[in-house]
Amino acid sequence: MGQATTDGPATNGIWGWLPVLIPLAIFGWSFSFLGPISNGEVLRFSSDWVPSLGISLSFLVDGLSLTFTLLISGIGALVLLYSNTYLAGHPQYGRFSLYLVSFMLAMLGLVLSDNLISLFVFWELTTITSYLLIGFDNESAKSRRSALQALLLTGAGALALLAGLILLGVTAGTFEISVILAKGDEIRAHALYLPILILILAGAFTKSAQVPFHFWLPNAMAAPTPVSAFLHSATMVKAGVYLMARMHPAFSGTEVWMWTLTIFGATTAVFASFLALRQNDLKQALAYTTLMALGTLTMFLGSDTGYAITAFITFLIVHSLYKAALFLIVGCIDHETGTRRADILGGLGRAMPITAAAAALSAMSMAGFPPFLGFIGKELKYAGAIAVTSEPFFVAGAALLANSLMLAVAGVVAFKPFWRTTGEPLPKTPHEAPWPMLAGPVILAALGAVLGIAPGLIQNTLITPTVDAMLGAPPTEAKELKLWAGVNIPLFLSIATFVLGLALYAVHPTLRNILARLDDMTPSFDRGWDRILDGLKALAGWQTRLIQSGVLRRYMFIIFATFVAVIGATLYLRTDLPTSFEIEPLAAKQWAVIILMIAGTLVTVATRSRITAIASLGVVGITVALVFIMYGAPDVAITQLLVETLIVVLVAVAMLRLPFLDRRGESDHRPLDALLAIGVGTVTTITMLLVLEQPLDLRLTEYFEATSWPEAFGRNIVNVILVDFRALDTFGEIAVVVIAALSAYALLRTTAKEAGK
Amino acid sequence: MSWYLSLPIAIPFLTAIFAFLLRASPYGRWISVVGSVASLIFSIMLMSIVLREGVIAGQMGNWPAPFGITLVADLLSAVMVLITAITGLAVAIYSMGEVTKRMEQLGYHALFQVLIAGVTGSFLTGDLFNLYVWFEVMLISSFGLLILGGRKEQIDGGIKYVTLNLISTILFLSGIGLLYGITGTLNLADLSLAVEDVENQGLLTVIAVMFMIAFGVKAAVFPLFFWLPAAYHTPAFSVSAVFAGLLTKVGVYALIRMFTLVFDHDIGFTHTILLWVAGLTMVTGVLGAAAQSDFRKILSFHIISQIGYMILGLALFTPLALMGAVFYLVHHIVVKANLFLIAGVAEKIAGSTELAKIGGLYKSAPLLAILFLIPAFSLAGFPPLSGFWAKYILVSASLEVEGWIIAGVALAVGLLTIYSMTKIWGQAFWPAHPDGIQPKLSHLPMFTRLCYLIPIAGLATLTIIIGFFPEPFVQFAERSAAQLLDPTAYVTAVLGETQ
Amino acid sequence: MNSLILRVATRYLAGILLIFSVYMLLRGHNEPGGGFIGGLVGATGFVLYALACGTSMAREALRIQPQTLAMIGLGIALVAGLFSIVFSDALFTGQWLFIGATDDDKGYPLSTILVFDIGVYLVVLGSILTIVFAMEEEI
Amino acid sequence: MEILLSITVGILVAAAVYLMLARNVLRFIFGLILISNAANLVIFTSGRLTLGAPPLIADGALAPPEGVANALPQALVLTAIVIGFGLFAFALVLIFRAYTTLGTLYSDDMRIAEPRSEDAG
Repeated sequence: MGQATTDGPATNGIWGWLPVLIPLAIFGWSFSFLGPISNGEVLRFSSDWVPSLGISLSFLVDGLSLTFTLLISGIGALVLLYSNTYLAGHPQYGRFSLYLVSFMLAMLGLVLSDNLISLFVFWELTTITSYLLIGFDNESAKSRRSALQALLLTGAGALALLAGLILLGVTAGTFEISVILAKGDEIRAHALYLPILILILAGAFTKSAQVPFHFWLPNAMAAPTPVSAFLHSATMVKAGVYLMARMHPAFSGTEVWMWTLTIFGATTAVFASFLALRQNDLKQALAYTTLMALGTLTMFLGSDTGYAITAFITFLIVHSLYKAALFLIVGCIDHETGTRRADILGGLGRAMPITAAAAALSAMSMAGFPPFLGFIGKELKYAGAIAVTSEPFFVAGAALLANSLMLAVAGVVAFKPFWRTTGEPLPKTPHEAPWPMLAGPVILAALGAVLGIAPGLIQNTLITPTVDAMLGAPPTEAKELKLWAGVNIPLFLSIATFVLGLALYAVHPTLRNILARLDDMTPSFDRGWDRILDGLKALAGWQTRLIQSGVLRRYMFIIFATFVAVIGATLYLRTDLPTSFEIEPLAAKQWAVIILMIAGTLVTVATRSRITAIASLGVVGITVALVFIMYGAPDVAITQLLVETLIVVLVAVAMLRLPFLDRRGESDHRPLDALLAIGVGTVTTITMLLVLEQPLDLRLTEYFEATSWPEAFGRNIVNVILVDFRALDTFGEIAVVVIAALSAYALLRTTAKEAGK
Repeated sequence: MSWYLSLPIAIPFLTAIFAFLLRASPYGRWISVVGSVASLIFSIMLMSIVLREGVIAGQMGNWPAPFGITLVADLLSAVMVLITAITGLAVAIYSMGEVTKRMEQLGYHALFQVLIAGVTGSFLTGDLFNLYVWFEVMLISSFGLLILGGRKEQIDGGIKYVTLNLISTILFLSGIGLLYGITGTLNLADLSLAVEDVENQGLLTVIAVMFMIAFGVKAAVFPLFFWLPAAYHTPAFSVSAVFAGLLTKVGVYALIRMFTLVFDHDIGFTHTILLWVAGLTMVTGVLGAAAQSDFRKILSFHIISQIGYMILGLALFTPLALMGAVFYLVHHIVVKANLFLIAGVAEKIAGSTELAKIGGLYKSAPLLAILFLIPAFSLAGFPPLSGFWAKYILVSASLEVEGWIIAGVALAVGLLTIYSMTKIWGQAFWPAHPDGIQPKLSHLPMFTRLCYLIPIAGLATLTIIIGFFPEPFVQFAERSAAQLLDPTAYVTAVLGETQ
Repeated sequence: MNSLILRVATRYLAGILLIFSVYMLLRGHNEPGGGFIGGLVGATGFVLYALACGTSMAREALRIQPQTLAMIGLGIALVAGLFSIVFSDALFTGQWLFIGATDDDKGYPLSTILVFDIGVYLVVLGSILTIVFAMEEEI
Repeated sequence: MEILLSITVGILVAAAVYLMLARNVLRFIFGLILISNAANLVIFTSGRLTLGAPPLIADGALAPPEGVANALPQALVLTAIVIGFGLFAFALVLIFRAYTTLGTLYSDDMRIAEPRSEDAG
């Protein structure tokens, strides 16, 4: 999966440390905001970007965005530190760290944006960078497929999101988020509320991998492990959650918001928990628990009670900490043992004691044991679930089930590989990973414990400001984080969770097999995705073969048919067709010319002899020249005659090498083409007749007649127009002639060797 | 004043003449480059004048409008001329690396420069028949460039290209005749006034639709685009780059010009047709791209799809929409020409444009990979690159007039665009080369490499600049759209205050 | 076409056509004719000559590659148009010089317009010969 | 005469379109010649017809006599004829070249640029 071997002293050199410094600096810098934020301030920074479109680069630091910023930069620093060793000596480490840092910056931009469109810009930047990261192992087809899947699925959501954001901006009259959030009532009452909501949620759900858009996330495991750790804990998938949280003040409180989020969230949480238990690959199992967490978070966002929102933000922090830690630990295991298979791993506790300890701490937080932050999170979850006014049992039930399953998975991932006594032979002899790889898991796991014991550390700095940011303050609706909240319903639910979870863990090998069989029977979203893509390709291929058939005649037919249809329809709809034909008496010579012209035309069409065709074309050309002569255009007539002569000469010369008009036994009888041809002719004639009914304004010609001699010193007005009044036309025209000659010459002088290629 | 209008046309001609007379010497190519630089300088001057003074007009031969031929530059014309000069210079440099001695002797540089002159002339002319002439100049030199090299597929593609374009030309010519027959004038500004006096307004609509079809073929809209995918993948890469960047845009430009300045009498009818055309063009084009498996063929179909967006801007006919169309035009020329140039480099070092036959470019030619990603992501509409703003404005414009369906189509097509661009990335860049070779840029001689990479990097930089600092471009597009929607300034500049 | 008589006859005919073409060119501004027609007539002369005596002979008689001739013609036309820059007039503004002009008679006019028409003449002549010669050599 | 010419133009156009739709591209060339003539007649007729009287100014006169033919369309047609000739010459040579390289004049068989069995996937 992209990691280099640790054989030899391969390092990334001094530059390998550089990427770590960037998030570290940001992390340190964000601490400076903690003071103002905990005092209830909200900071805004704004600069114009595209003022004509109402788009600014404005940033908002409140509890919500600061929490995300700290998580992103903090975990980012640890992940980059980890990667530097994990990918030590990898030839493309430079690219990797570039992408990862860019990804992190995009994510930071996203959570800090105070403008809908700049938020979207950063949103898409995370899409692009995650595409490059997931496909980092680019020579593997699986990686490429996963990267594309993530890109297209989140890309599709992003396009819906864009439409939603534009509509929201138009509705609210501004793109500034903080202004929009203050107009919540107005927006909820607007006729476009529902479409806006659906479009924005489409973006959020695809990004945060809610069922049925979840399948890209486990596939995204194709990325190197540090990327997964980052993607799953604090970034990418949390972007969707962030968006919903950010928009919460503007959208929440309606039935549709509540139900949509609750149902999608609950379904995702339960569904994903089962799938998590079904996995054998440690990384995959973790991936599904991420889905579970996302589902839970979404579910809480459906509500607008203080409990639910406090639970939301607490669980968000809990999850980010343990998820990043566990992914990094799995990376260590993989790195040191060469496998990630749950069924063969075991007994690592002795060889990797520090890793084991970190794993245990994280798993306990994940499973929700006291005194970890996870426990508080879980208690709050239950409290929040009960506080969901409309359907507390549904939400609480879903949470209970999900949490129990989570506990079981925590056991599988973080307990079993280390403490199961009978491990099977491993590809590599395990030993402890180097310190940069251990730093992340240890720090994150320890944080889970420290914050559990002393939740006050984040209560006023992060939790309360976030809840205030989402629910409005004062008075604050944030609930206090407490390890011991007394004997209450959440406590009973917690106990039930432990019991159920331990039971599930005990039977998980059996359960895994059953679930695997169930899973195989149910239609797979992933395969459905392939089918959609195949269908799209088939549609595209079919359409293209139909339209772009490669047959010239069909192209021309369509163009002429379009002409007849569109012009015909316009004539019919927009004009009164000419009714009377008054053909004034004509002299015999006029009739003769016309009849000769028509005869020549018909012969050209009918003949199968090349010579006859040339001759009859000549006749047409000459009769056209005669028309010009008759109606006072000697220059045109002379030119027409000379050009006609040259055409005949050229065609005749070419004919010496060209074959006959028709192949043996074939005739040129095409009734449908004839019908179309007559249609084109008819439409042309009708349009001309209509034009000729109109009066003609002759002022241009009158001007030329009046000035030709006095000002342009020429008595042949046509020539004066050509070389003086409209000399630019003539210049362009001779350019056409020169280039035509050059092009024809080039065509003829291409040697046979060149042409044969 | 009129010299600023004439020189962007005259200089490419002069360049062509000298480059042709010196075609056998090694200086021919440098003349082409120097000429392109000169064109660029004068285009910039033209642009600065137009920015400062508004619409300017020049009467060729000092004959007053509407009698003589007028050259006019409003913001749209000026920016099109400028972007043509930029593309021209980029491709002229690129050509030095690509074009063979033999092609030079057959007059490549002359054909190329005349093409640029034709394109520029089309943008600057204020006279309908003169527009026809420039179209022909452009068309015939594109014929020549298309077949230069004489490979079988060029000849075959050439047949389709030539025949279908000739039909459009004849239609255009007849349309001019008929329009003259009811208005008695050829000057565009004069026409914009004269159409109001036409008794039979319905007939005017008929002629408008005729122009729509003629320009529609040139612009490659549904269902008239066949010539484009049939031919654009066949000639030299320099040639297909300049075609892709400029030729269809002249058709779009002509549509925009005619359907804002002259044919705005029956918007309910004509622009509804355009809206349908826009939607269908977007969809069929992008599906065509999704069905291809060749670098250049994918890009070719994309042109069609993107043309749909520009037509959409025209069809919606609101300030925001036209602004989007203008922005899209400019962005697309830069991006699309660049992608074709990149396809050329990929072919030179990896051996083919068929995606199944190449690979490994990401690993062994990372610079090229980055240079590809910039225009590719821009084309796909990823922010903050130029294509995002173009798409953003048009989607906003659609939503603004509650065109839900067309906005949805525009967005969905955006997704399919992403899909087909990643197809190139996922087949030519990411996987290893099927023959196990490592396509490296360093395999090219130094001079050739520079000739290839300088224009590509330059155009990519432009894409980034438009993307990151869109404000001046957006403002420009906004002013340009305002000029298009209210042609008073245009008409006054041409005909004077008395009108 | 090996007939000697025909060859000699064509040679004269071609010569006459060439002279006639120049006449058509020069009178064009006042009577039917002009650069196009002149060029076409001149080209016809050379084409006849080529048909009778072979393309190589015709090429020799022309002395200069026809496509170069055409390009020079284009150059002359362009210069005639650009000449007005000297008088800071617009492109293609006719500049006239009347030799021996009196109050009643304009004298003999020399103008950039005529130069332009000569350019047209050369373009038409050169271009047509380019195609015809190349075509005949191909057969 | 205008009406009669309009009808004749219609016939020319119909014939040209029929020829252009033929399998043999040589017929396209014939159609091109016909339709170019038709287009020229459209412009010429649109400028209205005046019997006799070419737009020439007699020696000594300042302007042509009343009722001469409309000069502008004539100039346009002249330009169009020459341009049309250039395009025609190129098209003819192209078709000639197509025959010598591709070995056919039947457009259905010209499938090098867009191969028949093109992989649509």
